[in-house]
Amino acid sequence: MSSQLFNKHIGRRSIVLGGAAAAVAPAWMGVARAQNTPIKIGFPVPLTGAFSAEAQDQVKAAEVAVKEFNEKGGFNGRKAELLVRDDKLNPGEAATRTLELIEKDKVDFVVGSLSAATQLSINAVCRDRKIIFNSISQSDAINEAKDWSMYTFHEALNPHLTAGAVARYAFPKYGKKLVYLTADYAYGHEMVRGFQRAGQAMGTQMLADIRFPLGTSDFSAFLPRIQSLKPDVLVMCNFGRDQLNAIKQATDFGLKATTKIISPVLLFTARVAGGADVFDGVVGGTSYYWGMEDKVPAAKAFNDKFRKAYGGAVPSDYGALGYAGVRSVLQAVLDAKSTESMKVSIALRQLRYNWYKGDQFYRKCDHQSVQSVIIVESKSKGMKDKNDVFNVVHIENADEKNLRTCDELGHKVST
Amino acid sequence: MLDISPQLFALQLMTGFALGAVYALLAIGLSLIFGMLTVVNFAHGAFFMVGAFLGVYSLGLTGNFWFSLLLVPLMTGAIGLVCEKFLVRPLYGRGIDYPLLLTFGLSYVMVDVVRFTFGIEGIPSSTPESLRGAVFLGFGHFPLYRLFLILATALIVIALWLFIEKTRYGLIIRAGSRDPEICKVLGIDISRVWLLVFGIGTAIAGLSGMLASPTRAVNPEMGIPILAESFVVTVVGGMGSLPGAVLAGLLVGVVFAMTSLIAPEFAELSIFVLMALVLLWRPQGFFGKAGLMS
Amino acid sequence: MNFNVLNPADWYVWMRNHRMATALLFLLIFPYLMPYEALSINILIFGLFGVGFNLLFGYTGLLSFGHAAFFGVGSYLAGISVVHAGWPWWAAIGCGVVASALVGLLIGYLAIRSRGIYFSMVTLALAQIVYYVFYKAESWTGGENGLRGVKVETIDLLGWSIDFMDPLNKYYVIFVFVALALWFVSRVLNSPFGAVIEAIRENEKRAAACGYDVARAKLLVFVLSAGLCGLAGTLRALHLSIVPIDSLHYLQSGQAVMMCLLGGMGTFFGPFLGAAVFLYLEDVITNLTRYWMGVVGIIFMLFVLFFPKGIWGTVLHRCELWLARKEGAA
Amino acid sequence: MTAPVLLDVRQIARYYGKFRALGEVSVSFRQGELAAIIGPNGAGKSTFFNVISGGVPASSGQVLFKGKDITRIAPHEYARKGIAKSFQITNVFKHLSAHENVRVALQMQATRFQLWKSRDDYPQIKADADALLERVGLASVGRQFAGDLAHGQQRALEIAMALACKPELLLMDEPTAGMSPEETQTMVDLIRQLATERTVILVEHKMKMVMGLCNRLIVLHHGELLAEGNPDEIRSNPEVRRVYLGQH
Repeated sequence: MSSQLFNKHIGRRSIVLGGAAAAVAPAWMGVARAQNTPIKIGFPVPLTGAFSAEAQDQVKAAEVAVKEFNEKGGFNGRKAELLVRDDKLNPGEAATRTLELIEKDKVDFVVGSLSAATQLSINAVCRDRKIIFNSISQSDAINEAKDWSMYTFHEALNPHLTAGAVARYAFPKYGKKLVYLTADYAYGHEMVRGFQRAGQAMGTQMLADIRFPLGTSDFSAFLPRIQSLKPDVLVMCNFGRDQLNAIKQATDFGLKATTKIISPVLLFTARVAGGADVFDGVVGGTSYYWGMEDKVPAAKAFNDKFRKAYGGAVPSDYGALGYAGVRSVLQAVLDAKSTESMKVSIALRQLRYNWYKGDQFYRKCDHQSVQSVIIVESKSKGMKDKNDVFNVVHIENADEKNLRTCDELGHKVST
Repeated sequence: MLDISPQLFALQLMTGFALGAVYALLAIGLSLIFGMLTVVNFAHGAFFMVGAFLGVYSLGLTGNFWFSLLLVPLMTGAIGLVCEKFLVRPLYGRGIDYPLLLTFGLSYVMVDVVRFTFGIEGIPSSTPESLRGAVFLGFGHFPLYRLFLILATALIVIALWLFIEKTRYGLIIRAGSRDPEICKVLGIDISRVWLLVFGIGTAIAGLSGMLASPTRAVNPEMGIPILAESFVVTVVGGMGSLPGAVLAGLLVGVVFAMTSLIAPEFAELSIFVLMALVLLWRPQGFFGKAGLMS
Repeated sequence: MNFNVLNPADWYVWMRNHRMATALLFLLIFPYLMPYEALSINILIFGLFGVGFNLLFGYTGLLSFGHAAFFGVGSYLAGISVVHAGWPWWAAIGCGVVASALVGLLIGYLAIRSRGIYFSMVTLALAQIVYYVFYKAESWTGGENGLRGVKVETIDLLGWSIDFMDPLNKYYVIFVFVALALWFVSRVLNSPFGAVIEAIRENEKRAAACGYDVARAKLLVFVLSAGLCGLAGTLRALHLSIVPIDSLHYLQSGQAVMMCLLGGMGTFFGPFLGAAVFLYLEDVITNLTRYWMGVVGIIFMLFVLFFPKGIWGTVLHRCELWLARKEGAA
Repeated sequence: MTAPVLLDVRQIARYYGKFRALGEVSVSFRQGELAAIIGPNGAGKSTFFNVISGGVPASSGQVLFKGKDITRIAPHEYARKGIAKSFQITNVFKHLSAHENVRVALQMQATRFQLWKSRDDYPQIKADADALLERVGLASVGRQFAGDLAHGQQRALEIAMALACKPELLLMDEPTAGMSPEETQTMVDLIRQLATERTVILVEHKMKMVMGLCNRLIVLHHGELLAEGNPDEIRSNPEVRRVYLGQH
């Protein structure tokens, strides 16, 4: 509760500041603004709606990156400032909010988004106005040529990468007869594709790909069939609450006795909300889990900053993305010695960084951040505290070959 | 394409009933309130959600499922009474639009109150020990709790039926009209009946939320999708008809389950198609009175 | 009539008799009253959505829960004509409006025969079917991800070229379409047919006894209303340069109902006021607290309880009483 | 003397499930008649009225208007054919002004789906509306909402609306129901005067009133035709006497 209020207060402060800055600096004195005004980063995330927990963490961590940058003196005197907006998980709202950020608040960059749809709508708005957008939402579409632009960057993992990594770890271990339980939308399909690619190499056998409508709250109707198919592995190609419901009900139907449940993306927050026994034994991928700090020094450093700022709380996976997304852009500003979009874009393309999870870089052709994938298994016993929910069972290191090729994404020049 | 063994079919049917049970309960509440007060209660889903939260919470405190099962409907019912008395009552005689708008606003408030008190990410819910595991039904294993869900619904429906058939309040509810004449004849203060009906409706909504909580994620938004679905059920059954609500509830549950088997991605659409077909064939639903609110 | 500049009553009477002029004047200065253009444009668009819906709901007395279908179809068809067919903006708008009117004809034809809440639910069900059709047609609509790249950078007409990327220009371009639509609605309401639909709202049986084919009249209004909502949709596609699948969702229909009731159903300008209040409050409150839903909800309830005729309806009512009193005094 | 038949009702029957509300009634009305359907409660008067005015469909039999079959035509067709009715329960457009009520009814003659012109482009209709209001004695309240008028006034307004259809045949269901004696008297005068220009058929149970008003009476009993004829014949008809005395 307290931490909630606290970060709410942060969100509010930055917003008020943003409003004030915009109020004192109307458009017609744009020239005068350049030197002394702060570097504004628009941050549209779903503060309300199904993923508000994740979104709050994104804001908290992003604030850490901003504070860090400002304490180091900013960019020749110019401090950074985060303008948080609530996209309500609604693409229309997201587009409107992004327009507000660009047209009224005159932000220099946009970082944020959580769902695939909002990510793409924010990207569309930014692209048309030549504003850099660093997406921290997990989806493949934004990397594809028809949505991509010089100003589009993708900090988060994409399902192809996570699904592939989980497949490479899990299939040899738990068996080759698979059933997919897939949320029937692009993101779900992308995850299936990821698994199938990696799986076919190992000769897995797909018994069924059951596609359910997004936002289904009761999966019981899909489960008897899955039971009757007797798969070795049930692959949950779904996300957040859909996933929580699906796993919960699969557990009720006693599926775990015969079948291993895996999922490409296992959310820290969903696990906390769902409880230990529901997720017990589920294996999945994630871009970040705070518990990897004993293996990865960068993670330790990031966790400590976060703990210091928020009274011992640990960052979630999406939180970490918020941090990295903002920090990359600010670093690029320093490298480019400018806030001008094209210059910063070029600097980002050159960037080699290790903010929180090991070495990363943006692939030239599609600006996808090439990074490691962490495989975790949810535990129900021997937990030190409420945040100790996963065991890190494997880390697949960053490797460009795990991504879809530039040509496949439709990028002609793969330099 | 895919072969469906009789066992699988039977299991699917059972899951359908379990789903339908929850729909039926919600629809009964909606139908009661509508039939009696011609109020389209947009906050019904919110009461369902509040019921679920209170259920999990009191279960956590008392550790006694059965006690909570008794407590929760009383609490949500009480909330319902307050809402009727101070919010809905002033709007009687203003047509359906205003209660509709008001309850819509009310649902917003309830959702945020829950967000504020229980947090936004929702709370873990689990099946009570005594009802865990699966039972063998001759054709396959079925979760004990969902079996219990079906039975509980049956009991609630019977209890309600008795209340409506055997009490003088029930008589008025059966008359199902806001015609004060009948009540004068019976010497009953109609406003008290409306209060009661709204209370019962919301109590049942809360109860169904509590009953559903172990089977699904408990979060502040859980009432939104189920509201649309239970409206479908209510209308298919015929607004203001309790048998209709029960029948349609089970039907929708089964249709959903069967579509999930044959064409999963259309499961959600199927119930809307069902509604469209039913209404085009019979514009007032199964047992509805024609021309309501026209 | 002799107009006394110092007499507020004269002002009021003038406004009442020239509702179009009043509305347009207000909308002309509107963007300068709002925090940012994108919001004013949204209000413009949803206001039009509300006006189109109000024609059916407020004036004919038919409560449809399926109007998102027309709003969304308008958006998508406009978007698709730009993205996939590469048509110019004006063709896109035309395509969107025609398409939504046709869908309106189909849904209306099926729905008219049911009444009251059942009418609402039939429209809802059919609209949901439309939603799924567009949801599944991923290669055309982008499915859940929505349709992207509805890029219109300049509005070219008769040698003129307006920079559509500039927010203020965008507002006034869209304003022109909204103004035309409002003018059309105003004429319809003033026409004999306008009287017929109000008669139907008041008493269907009587209207039929007077010799009016109620079903056909209803269907005609339904199609008009659908077309107007479709226009709103097309404008939104051009405004946001994307089409979210949510624009077909029943919650979008719900929003139209709420805006109408909030502003005052059956009043010419009510829906606009409703849209303005709804969206402005949401926008402002969202920036102040994470619990914006609760605050908006409370405000809603207060309006329902204390502004029975909706904001605009109540204002008009008060003014009429005040005027009557003045005249009585005079 | 014998004017042509205007409305010819042939063996119409109406059943509600098993219950026979109206059975095989045949009766014809000639142009210029002022006729009344009478009978004790439950005699089938209202059913008869509803069947001939399109309120409920006949189970069997047919209704001819000027030789054309109108048994199954749509509700709105009646007005267009020249048959107008006033309902038993008052039926006006409550939230429209009295003037607007009549105007809407009148406008039917001139235009049905005119979206583009303004209402003010039809000055004739406006004038006619005022005239009709004048005629039914509502000229003074033309600007008021129909819903705010007194009961009697609303009935009068309804008649004005019925007249607006320029009907050859005017059907009235208990035109004086629930009226004060004074209101009743004015209504009777109005009806008598209307009947000079067109055929009028009314359903009534107030014997005295119709005896003085109508030149032809049709008596229904248990859904069947008991007797018909001019007031004197009916008065002297033993059957009718028995039924009505049986009532009291």
